[in-house]
Parts: sequence; structure tokens; C-alpha cells
Amino acid sequence: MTEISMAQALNAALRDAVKDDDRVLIFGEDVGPLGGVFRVTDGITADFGEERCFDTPLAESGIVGFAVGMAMGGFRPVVEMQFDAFAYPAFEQITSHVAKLRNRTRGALSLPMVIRIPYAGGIGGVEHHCDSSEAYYTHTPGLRVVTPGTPQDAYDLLRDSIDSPDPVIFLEPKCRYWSKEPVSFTRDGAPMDRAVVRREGKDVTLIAYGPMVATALETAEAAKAEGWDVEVVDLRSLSPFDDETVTASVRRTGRAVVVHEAAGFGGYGAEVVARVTEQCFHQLHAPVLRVTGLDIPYPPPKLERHQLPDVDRILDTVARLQWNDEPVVAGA
Amino acid sequence: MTEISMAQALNAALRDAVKDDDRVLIFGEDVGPLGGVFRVTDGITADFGEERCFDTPLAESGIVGFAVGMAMGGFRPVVEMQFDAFAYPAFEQITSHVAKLRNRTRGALSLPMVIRIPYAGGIGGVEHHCDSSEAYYTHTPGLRVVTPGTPQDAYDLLRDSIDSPDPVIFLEPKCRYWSKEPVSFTRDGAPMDRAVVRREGKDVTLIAYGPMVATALETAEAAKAEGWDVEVVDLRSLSPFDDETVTASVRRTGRAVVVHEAAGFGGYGAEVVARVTEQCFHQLHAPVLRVTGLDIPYPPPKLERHQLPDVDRILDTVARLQWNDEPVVAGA
Amino acid sequence: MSRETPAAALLPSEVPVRFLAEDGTRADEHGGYAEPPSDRLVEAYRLMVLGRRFDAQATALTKQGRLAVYPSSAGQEACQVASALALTEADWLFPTYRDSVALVARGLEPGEILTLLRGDAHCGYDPATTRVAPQCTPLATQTLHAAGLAHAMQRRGEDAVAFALIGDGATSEGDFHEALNFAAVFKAPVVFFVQNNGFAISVPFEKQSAAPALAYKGVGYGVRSEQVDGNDAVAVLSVLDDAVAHARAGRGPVLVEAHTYRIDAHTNADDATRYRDQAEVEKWRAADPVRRLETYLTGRNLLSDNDIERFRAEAETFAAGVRDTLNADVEPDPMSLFEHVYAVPTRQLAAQRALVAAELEAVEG
Amino acid sequence: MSRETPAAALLPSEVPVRFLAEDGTRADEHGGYAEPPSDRLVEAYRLMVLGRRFDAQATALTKQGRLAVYPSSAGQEACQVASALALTEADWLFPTYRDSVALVARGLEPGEILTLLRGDAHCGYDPATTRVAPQCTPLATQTLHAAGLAHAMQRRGEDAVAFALIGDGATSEGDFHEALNFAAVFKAPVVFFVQNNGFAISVPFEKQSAAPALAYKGVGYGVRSEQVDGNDAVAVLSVLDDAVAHARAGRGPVLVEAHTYRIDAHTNADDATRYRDQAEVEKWRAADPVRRLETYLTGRNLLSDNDIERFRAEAETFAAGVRDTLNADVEPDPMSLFEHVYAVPTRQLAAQRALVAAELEAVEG
Ligand SMILES: Cc1ncc(C[n+]2csc(CCOP(=O)(O)OP(=O)(O)O)c2C)c(N)n1
Ligand SMILES: Cc1ncc(C[n+]2csc(CCOP(=O)(O)OP(=O)(O)O)c2C)c(N)n1
Ligand SMILES: [Mg+2]
Ligand SMILES: [Mg+2]
Repeated sequence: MTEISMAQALNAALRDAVKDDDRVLIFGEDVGPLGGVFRVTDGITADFGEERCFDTPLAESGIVGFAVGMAMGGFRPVVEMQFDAFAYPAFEQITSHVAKLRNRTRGALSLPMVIRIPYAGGIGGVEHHCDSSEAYYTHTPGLRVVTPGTPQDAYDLLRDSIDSPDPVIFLEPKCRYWSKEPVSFTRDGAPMDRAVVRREGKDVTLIAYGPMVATALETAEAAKAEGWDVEVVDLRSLSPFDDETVTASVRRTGRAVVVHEAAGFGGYGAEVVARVTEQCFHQLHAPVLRVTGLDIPYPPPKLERHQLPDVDRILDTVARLQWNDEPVVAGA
Repeated sequence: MTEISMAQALNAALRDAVKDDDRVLIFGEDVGPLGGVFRVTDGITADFGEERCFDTPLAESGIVGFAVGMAMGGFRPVVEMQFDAFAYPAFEQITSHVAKLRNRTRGALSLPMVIRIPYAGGIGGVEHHCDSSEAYYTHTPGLRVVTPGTPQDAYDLLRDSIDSPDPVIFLEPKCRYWSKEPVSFTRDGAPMDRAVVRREGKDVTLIAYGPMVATALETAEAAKAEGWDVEVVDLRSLSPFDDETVTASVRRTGRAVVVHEAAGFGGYGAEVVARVTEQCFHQLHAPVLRVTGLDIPYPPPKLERHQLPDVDRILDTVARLQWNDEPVVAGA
Repeated sequence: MSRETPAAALLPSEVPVRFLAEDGTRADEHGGYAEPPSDRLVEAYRLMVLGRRFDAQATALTKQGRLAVYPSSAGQEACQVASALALTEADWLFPTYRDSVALVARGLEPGEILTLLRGDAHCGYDPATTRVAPQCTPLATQTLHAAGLAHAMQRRGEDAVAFALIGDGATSEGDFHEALNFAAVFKAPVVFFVQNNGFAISVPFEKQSAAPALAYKGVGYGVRSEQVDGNDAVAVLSVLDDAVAHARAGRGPVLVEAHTYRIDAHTNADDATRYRDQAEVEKWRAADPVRRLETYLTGRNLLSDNDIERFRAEAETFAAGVRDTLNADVEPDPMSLFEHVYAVPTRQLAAQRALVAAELEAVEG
Repeated sequence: MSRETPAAALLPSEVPVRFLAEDGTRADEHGGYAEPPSDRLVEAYRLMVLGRRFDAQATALTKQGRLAVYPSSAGQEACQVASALALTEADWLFPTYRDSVALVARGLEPGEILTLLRGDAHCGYDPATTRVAPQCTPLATQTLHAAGLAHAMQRRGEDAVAFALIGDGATSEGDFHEALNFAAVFKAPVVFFVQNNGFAISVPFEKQSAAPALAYKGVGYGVRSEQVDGNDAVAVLSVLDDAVAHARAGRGPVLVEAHTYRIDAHTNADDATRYRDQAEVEKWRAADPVRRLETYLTGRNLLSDNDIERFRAEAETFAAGVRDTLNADVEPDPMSLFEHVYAVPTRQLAAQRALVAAELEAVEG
């Protein structure tokens, strides 16, 4: 296994999918000769021809709507939205068609398509280039939403997404594009709808995904100094949600913190808190807390560090999990 | 005070706003001579002229983007999206501009505009006419999101929204357009960012908004038979959230259920559960539960009753709030 | 700057193409277009009679509460029937909510056409086998699907085109613009057919667009365009045949605008007197497409009184069938709600299905 | 069907309007357009020299890490400077991220123009006082704002127009279509100026559109349109002056397309060799707008060597100022994050502000 970056792992997944299945087509803005602004499609046009990987006019609703038609016509489009906020023009197509076509036609038409969206911040991008837009998609029934936290998962999840008979919103954490690890191409990882425990621990569960998986792991290391043994769960699939893996962990530890970059209010973390609390209420020593982005438009580069959950903020939150309290008597 | 319907109360609010402030303009699809498909703008063009209330071309992004320009130019546009799902074409304008312009310009430009959206189901509408899209907006910092549950609030909240210096997403519960009550036009109700206790009770708090307020009140009546004294909180303002009123209620009752029509997963209710749980953990006898729409595309008319939270489903959920348990020992 | 087709070749004719005057006599403002063979015109007439009767029946069913709502095609029969006739079975049709008559002409089951508006399901027919996309409500969105599907067929070398119906109002949506552009850039075999019926619900065309005609939009995308009298079935069929042939031959997309009129209100639930004069409606009634074609065909002895009688009888029988179908009570299965959200229901949905099943059991005892 | 303006009156001239050949001699393919007065041409030249120097300076600052990113206007100076010169102070300008040179020509502070790209704040200047909207990144969205603002000014009877800049790629977005349509229907005093620089990042115009030229889009909305050689400052200024006058006179919106070329990569972070030949770039360098105007003006004795020297010196001083401004360290205040989300911070934001303040205090000890 050679060590490759997440961007390279995604590139490998796309290449292998194009190789294995004639129906797979890659298109979008600048994905052709340029290879995408993050080089995720680097060299694919050169190696497989414009037939398989091509540039389109600059219109996101157009790209997604055109992909819907192509998927209806038997292809498996993998389209790229150049940045998170630039997927918004496609919101109607995604919400009213991509998510619903199978349902509307009672299974007569399916839409095996993948919408790749580089998301979240941490790379010093200017406004509109750093949104964490997962909550918009996870609240839309009919979509699968996945996000890798590691290069290996980038490969595995993208292959699985392309093979999925359901449309998938594939969220790529920009700030991890350049993170590296050895990646195997054998596709024997966890199924695409399962969370994984990335690190075992017995005192508290950190629930993270995408860009925050690495931050959670770092926090777990730092927490040792405080005497906390931290378990880290990487959700991978935001929708559907893997209750089993997550609640098993929280039941073991009795404490949990959900971490994400998106604004907290109405964010994805709220769902995690709500369902974990409902299922683990009697095992919880403290409320499930969240460490999230602030409830503000994503800040300019020079201020973005205040927006992003970091080790300190997560540790401060872990510290609030009522470690010294007596067992809580409800109603007291 | 004469008894009027919610649609009439909204109409009165629009008329009074147009009368009181020259800058207020109403526009959108079919809001002119027709008076809107729900007659909310009925007679306004006739009475105030096309200058003040007019039809536009059929393009929601266009309507919202044009309104942004008009608000930049000193007007106070009140625009209508004909139905919930037909606001999606405007999603980019709403998310990237309406919500952010004040922030982007550090206060140099403000956008006093209101986007009225008839939302939710319960009227036998066909697909794409019944979405509960509040979660998309409440997760977007910079927007205010309000929704009336009663004719009186329809009047008060719409007046306040039009006067607000911030952009407001004004969600109108379609199925309550025809509900009636005596309405006063004196504007001495609660401020637009406050929740209100619609009915006092001591055993459990039902948290509802928009179309579900009436359902929650009905449930409270029905719950008497089961021996439960139910308090009903009407949120009114979904963003910002009135923690004070809601947590005060839940602390009193020790139990809470959040009710909404939207799909549960990643829905607005999750935020309510997460923040109430965090703030009231030690007072809770049971996890805060949700009664929501199913996680499916909104069903066709003949099946919509299965989608909508009703008295029975809410009572069943209240019954699950561990009434017979011993006080809960956390960690047990 | 050097482009394949000079701009002038893309522009529509200055006046709408017409074969028939309003009184059914020949008008011959048809440029070089050929009159379709008479058997096609008779078939068009038959289907227009059928379609009109179907339409009246559907509206009647709304009054009896058998249909939740119905957007009538009355006055647009020439456009709708010609749309179906211009296509082969292999071609894909992308209708809107208004295009029931086109689906009748295409041969779909009336009960299945009305499933959506009856409230049983979102789409009554099988799009894969009928090659008819679900009746589309979010305006203009289907034009992109049509462009994409056309491109898919083109890639596979299928001898088929996609045909997208759209209203005048919907042309204002961004998706229409993006669809024209994608279709042109990919040279996809797709025809965009605008039925400009003068209104988008209550909004008259004058408030919708300041263009000389919507057909003038094509040139801005490099798309060949045409405008046609939408109440002249001969002209509509001729122009659409030509457009479809152009697309089928791999010469790229075509935009056709038909000038027609929505005789009824937007739907049975709408009150058109709030926003338009009855005089205008009467003026357009005089341009009725069915009568116009009938006069022309009888005048040329292509249609006998006997034929007319037969077609009307057929239409009556058809309408009776529609009535019977719609009067039969169908109760959609609540469990179906959970079946097609994903290819395989998620655990989450399985739990919700169990909940609803338990509720139903409790009620049914 | 009877529309105010016949279609032909809306179409652009068949070849782009031009006053100057590439070598700076008169070309006179300018139809009826008038040459702008020479003092305006000299002023245009001065600003183009200034703009080019500014642009080079900004690119240099990216290499030194003083700017996060910079999209260069090199090669587009004629378009950008003419945009500013065509407007009065009362007019509103709606720029994109690429239009820094237009803002320089408009007289904005260079430090404020670069605030966004430096990463300090989303917008460095005050749009209300400068009447320059924030540099817009979400493509084509600003064209709608321009149309709306133009309509607002029109309602108030202000003698002012809105002027929206947009790139070739961005014209493919639905919002551009909707903006043209709204502008036309409301007859708003707005000019849409497309700088067709041949590329949208890596995507060449051929893949963006199959239209004979983008200017052909106007007729489909009833919008008067024109196309112009974007590297001929005389032509661009003349055409824009005319377009602005047309809008200002209440005669409705205008669409102008300038054919130009993006000499540098999309931004400093882009590698243009991946998708285009250097030969093409060289071809366009020969059409350089600054030199072309210089040749013309010196040939007509409107510009002396002395003037040129003076303008260059002024540009150097200006660039030095830009350097100094950008080299000064500015630390934006974290508390500002919470100030302008709402007119008055919500309780929720006040709590978050307190949290961040506490963190800062902890760090600062
Ligand atoms: C995106 C969107 N916006 C609004 C609506 C609501 N709506 C339904 S039909 C209609 C008018 C459409 O007019 P037109 O395109 O001319 O078609 P017609 O009904 O005349 O056939 C409107 C506004 C919708 N269905 N979709
Ligand atoms: C809605 C949207 N989609 C994608 C992008 C990313 N993006 C930024 S610039 C650009 C190319 C724009 O090309 P063009 O309009 O020709 O302007 P130019 O950069 O050439 O001046 C793209 C795709 C964006 N900013 N907004
Ligand atoms: Mg219409
Ligand atoms: Mg460009």
C-alpha cells in the first residue's frame, strides 16, 4: 500500500470506477483538462478521453439537471460542484428531483448519481468557499450523504457511492485533501452506511465526521494528559445514520460530544444529540454536548480560526461533562 | 375585534404596512390582480395600485435577487414564493446573499425584506406543494425565521417582520389559512423573537409552531382524559430561538415533546431537543421526544394523513415519557 | 467568433408559421414548411376530439370531488396532440401538469394520467416503459432532464429524441436557460416546445417577457428556433415534424414557440375573471383549433360527417371509461410510502414503517 | 405579438464594433457610434496604465503571501476602465472578483479593493457611499441585484443607472437569464456588460456556448444588445457610453458583450498551461489594449512621450502605495464576527461572543 493523499485517493476511486463500469461519466466545471481546482479529476480526461470526463457550461442547476436526465437514460453520472456554496443553484434539482425521482415513480426510475461537493473551511478561502452545507442535504429524504475523514475512506466511500443505486451527496473535506495515509484498493472496509470507531476509549465518545475526524483524534491524544480516555466515532454516513455503532459507543462511555464545523444552530449535530439522547438517556452522565461552528456566516480567512472547532474548544467541552457530579437524580 | 381568518389577518398586515410605510412593496407571482393563489394579497393592487403590489416574471431566484437590489436601493420588499418547494430555485440568493449582505458589508448595507412562504401540508396538495422547509432556513445564520400559529400572530408577526431591519423568512402554515379568531390590530402582542405559552400545564410541555400549534392544543385537551396536564409552547420565532421561555416551561414540567410536520431526521425539532436537553438535563424525567413527519418525500394526498403528526401520535409519544419510572439515576 | 451557423439561420420566421386562417381556409404563411400527409391530419383531428372530451370529463370529475385539481388543456389541443404525433415510441416526452391531452394522444391509460391529480400517487404510469417522464410541477426543471436524456440517447447512438413541453411562464426560470445552453453545447437531440398560452396562472405574457416572441431566445444559444400559430394543427404538426427531424438527424436542438390560448382558468380552482376579460376569451374561442382543423379537412373532403360522428362517439366511450375508472375507489397502500425512498429501505425507515403499521393495526382492531 | 421594438433593432452588429485595428490604426467598423472626446480617451489611457500596474502589483503581492489570491485583469483593461468611465458617481457598479481594475478606475482605495482577497473582511469598502456593490463571487447573482437596484432608482426618479459586470462563463447561470428578463420587463436602467475573456477558469468559450456571440442573447428578452472589440478602448468606451445613455434615458436595459482575453491564468493559483496554448496567449498579446490605445493617441498627437512618462510614474507611485498598504499588518477584531449578523446581536450570538472573548483572554493571559 502506497501512501497517498485524500485527493489522490478520490482520483483513484474515479479512475477505477470509470475503468470498471462503462456507464460512469464524470462531468462538471473544470473537471476535464484542468483536473478540477483541487485536482481530484487530474489526468482522467487525458487517460480515458473526453468521452468519460468532460467540462460543461458553468451552471450548477444545469449540471445536476442534465445528470438527472443522463441517469434516467442509463448512465451513472459523477458530477462535481466546485465549492459548497456553488451547489446552492442546484438546490431545487437536488431537493425536488434527485432526492425524489425513485419515490415519485414508485421505483420505475432510479438515479444512480453522485454529486461531489468539496465542503467546509480551514484552507483560508474567501467567502462562499467554506460552507458546511451537510445539514441541507441530510434533512432531505431520498438522498444518501457520506463524507470521508481519511484517504482510505475517500477511496472506499466514493467507490461505494458510485455503485449505489441511490443518489449520493459526497462531501469532501477540503482541508483534508492533502492529508496522507497508505490506501488499499481492495474495498474491504466498512459498508458505506456504517460508522466506525476510529479510536477506542472508555470515558467519553467524540462523534465526528469529515474534516473533524482528524481533529477529534488529536483531541483524544491531548485528552490523555487530562486523564480522559476518549473514544472517537467517525460517522462516514451522515444519512442514513448508523444508530447501532454510535449508541453502542455512548452506552459504553456514558458521555458524548458531537463535533462539526457547520454552524451549530439547526446543524447536523443536533440530530445526533437528539437521537443519541433518546436512545441512551439512562446511560448518560451528562447531556450530549456539541462543539460546532459559530452561528455566523463563515468568517474571512484571517478570522476563520475562531470558527473552527479545535482541540482546546473540544477539551473545554469535554470538561463540562459533569465528571465530578454525583450520579444525577432526574428531576432534582 | 372581528373574527377573521389567518389569510385575512395576513392581508390586513400587508395593507397596514403598505399604508404606513411608502417603502413597502409587495411582489411575486400572481400577487397582483389575482391576489395570490391563497388570496393573501387580495385586493391590495386594486386598493393601493400596481405601484405597490405587482406581479413579476415567473422566476423565484429572480424575485429574491431583484428584491435584494431593491432593498439595497432603500425599499422594503415583501415577496411571495408561491409554495414551499418553489422557493428552492431562490436558495442561492437566500443563502449566499439575503442572509449575508449585512455581514459581508459590515453593516453598510442592510436588507429589510420579507420572504413569505406558504409551507407544510394538510390541504391535499400534490407533490412539491407541501414541503416543510424550515430547517433549511433556520440553519442559515443571518436569517430570521418566524411562523404564526394563529391569526393574531399572523398579523403581529408579519407587521414586525416587515419592520425588521433583518431579512425574515416568513413561513405561513397553509392548512391554517382558513382558521379564524378575533384579531386586534394594536400590535401589543409578544415581540417577534419570543415564544409564548399558549396553554399552561404542569406535567409535560408540548413544543410546537406553525401548523402544529392547533394540533398541540387539541392534544392538550385530549390528554386530560389520560390525566396529563399539558403545557403548550408556541415557538413563533424559529430563529433566533427563545431559550428562556422554552426552558422555563420544561424546567417546570420536567418532560417535553417537540412536534413538527417536517421530516424528523435533521429537522428543526432536533435543535430544540439538543438545546433543551443541554439546558434542562437535570430537570428531565425522560428524554425530550419528537413527533414529526416521516423521513420520506411528502406523500400524495390520499396518504398524507400518515405523514402528519396528529393527536393520537402525540399522545402515544407523551405516554412514552417514563411516567411510571422511578426517578432516573443517570448511568444506571 | 466564427460559429457554425450564422445568426440569421437560427432566427424564427417573423410571423408565426400558419397554414390555416382562423376560419379554416388556407392561409399559407408557412415559409417552406410542408403540409403533413392527410392521414396524419385526420389522426390529429381524431385525437383532438378525443382530447377535448377527455379534458371536459376531467374538469367535470373535479366538481364531483373525484379529482383534487385539474389544469385544463382546452384550446391547446393542436399543440398537445401534435406533440404526441411528432414522436415515435422510442422518443421521450417530458410533459408538465398541463399536458394530459398530450399523454392521452400518446396512448397512456387515462386512469394513470390522472393518478397524480387524483391524489393516489406522484406518477401513475411507468416512465421507463412509456418513455414519458412524470408530469412535472417544478417549472422548467424537466427541460434539463430532457436535455440530459437526449444526450444519453445520443451517446448510445439510439435513434430517438427527447421532447420537452414547457409553458410561457416557465421560460422565465433559470433552468430553461441552462437547458437550452446545455442542449446546444452538447448538440443534444431535444426539442423544446413552448406552449405560449398567454398566461402563467394570472400573469399575462406582457408581464412575463418583453421579447418580440419567446422563439427569439434560441439565437442566443445557437439553437434553431421557430414560432407557429398554436391553434393551427396543420402548422404545429408541420413545424414539430420538422423540428423533431432536425434533432433526430443530429443537427442539434430546436426551440419552437406556439402562440395559443388557455381557454379555461389555470385550474378548476382558479377564477380567471379576476384577471382577464371574457371578451379576450371569446376572441380566442373564434380561433378554436378543433373547429379550424375540422373546417379545413371537411372542406378538402378528407373528413366526412360520418367520421366526425364516429370520432365523437369514440370520445364519448373514452370519457365514460375515464368516469368509470375514476369512480372506482382505490386506496393506496400506506406501506408503499416506505418502499421507494431508497432502493432498499434503511433501518430508520423500517422502524417508521413498523410504527405506521402498528397504528393501522390499532385502528383496524 | 405586437411588441414595441422590432427584433432587428435589438440585435447586435454582426461584427464587433471597432474603431482601432490591432496595430492602433483606425479600423472604423463602428457603425454609427461616435468616437468619445479625446480627453476621455487620454483619461482612459492614464487609468489603463494605472490599472495594469496595480494588477501586476497585486499579483506580486500574492507571491509574497500578502494576498491570499488574486484574479488578474491583465488584458481586460480597456473593458474595466471604460466601465468606470461610463458611469457617474450616482450610478451603481456591480463588479465581480475579477474587476479590481474597474474599482481602481472608479477611484476606490486600493487597500479596500484588496481587503477581500487579503482575507481581512468580506468587503473592504462601503458600498453605500461608493455605490459599488461588494465584489461578487457567486456567479451571475449580482446581475439580479443590479436590475433590482436600477428599478429602485427608477421608481424614485433618480438620474442613475446600474452597471453589472459579468464574465462569459457566468452568463450560463440561470440568474443571468432571470436578470435580463426582469430588467427588460421592468424596463430598468441597467447595463449588463459581459467581458468575454475566452475562458471560465479552464473552460474555453466554445464549450460554454454555441451562440454566434453572447450578445445575441438580448433579443430573446427584448433587450438591445451590442458586441464590441474588448481590446479597443475607443470602441468599448463609445459603446458603453451609448449603452449607459440609453438606459439613463429610460429606454430600457442594454446588453453589451466585449470580446477580450484573459492574459494571465484564472488566478495566481491557477496553471493555465494545463488547458491552453501559449501561442494563443501570444496572439492576444499582440492585440494588447494599452499599447493599441497608446499608438492611436500618440499617432494623433493626443498623447506625448511626456504624458506617457508622467502616467507611468504616477502608476509607480500608486503601486508603491499599494505595497505599503498591504505590507502593513492589520489584525481584524474577532469580536467583529458577531456584530453584523443581525442588526442587533441575538442572545445566542452574545453568548457565543462571550465564549470567544473568554478564549482570547485565556490565550492572552
Ligand atoms: C418553480 C415553480 N414556481 C412556481 C410554481 C407554481 N405554478 C404552477 S403553474 C404556474 C404558472 C405556469 O405558467 P406557464 O409556464 O405559462 O404554464 P401554463 O400553466 O400556462 O401551462 C405557477 C406559477 C411552480 N409549479 N414551480
Ligand atoms: C455559482 C458559482 N459557481 C462556480 C463558481 C467558481 N468559479 C469562480 S470563477 C469561475 C469562472 C468564471 O468564469 P467567467 O464568468 O468567464 O469569469 P472570468 O473569471 O473569466 O472573469 C468559477 C467556475 C462560482 N464562483 N460561483
Ligand atoms: Mg402559460
Ligand atoms: Mg471568462
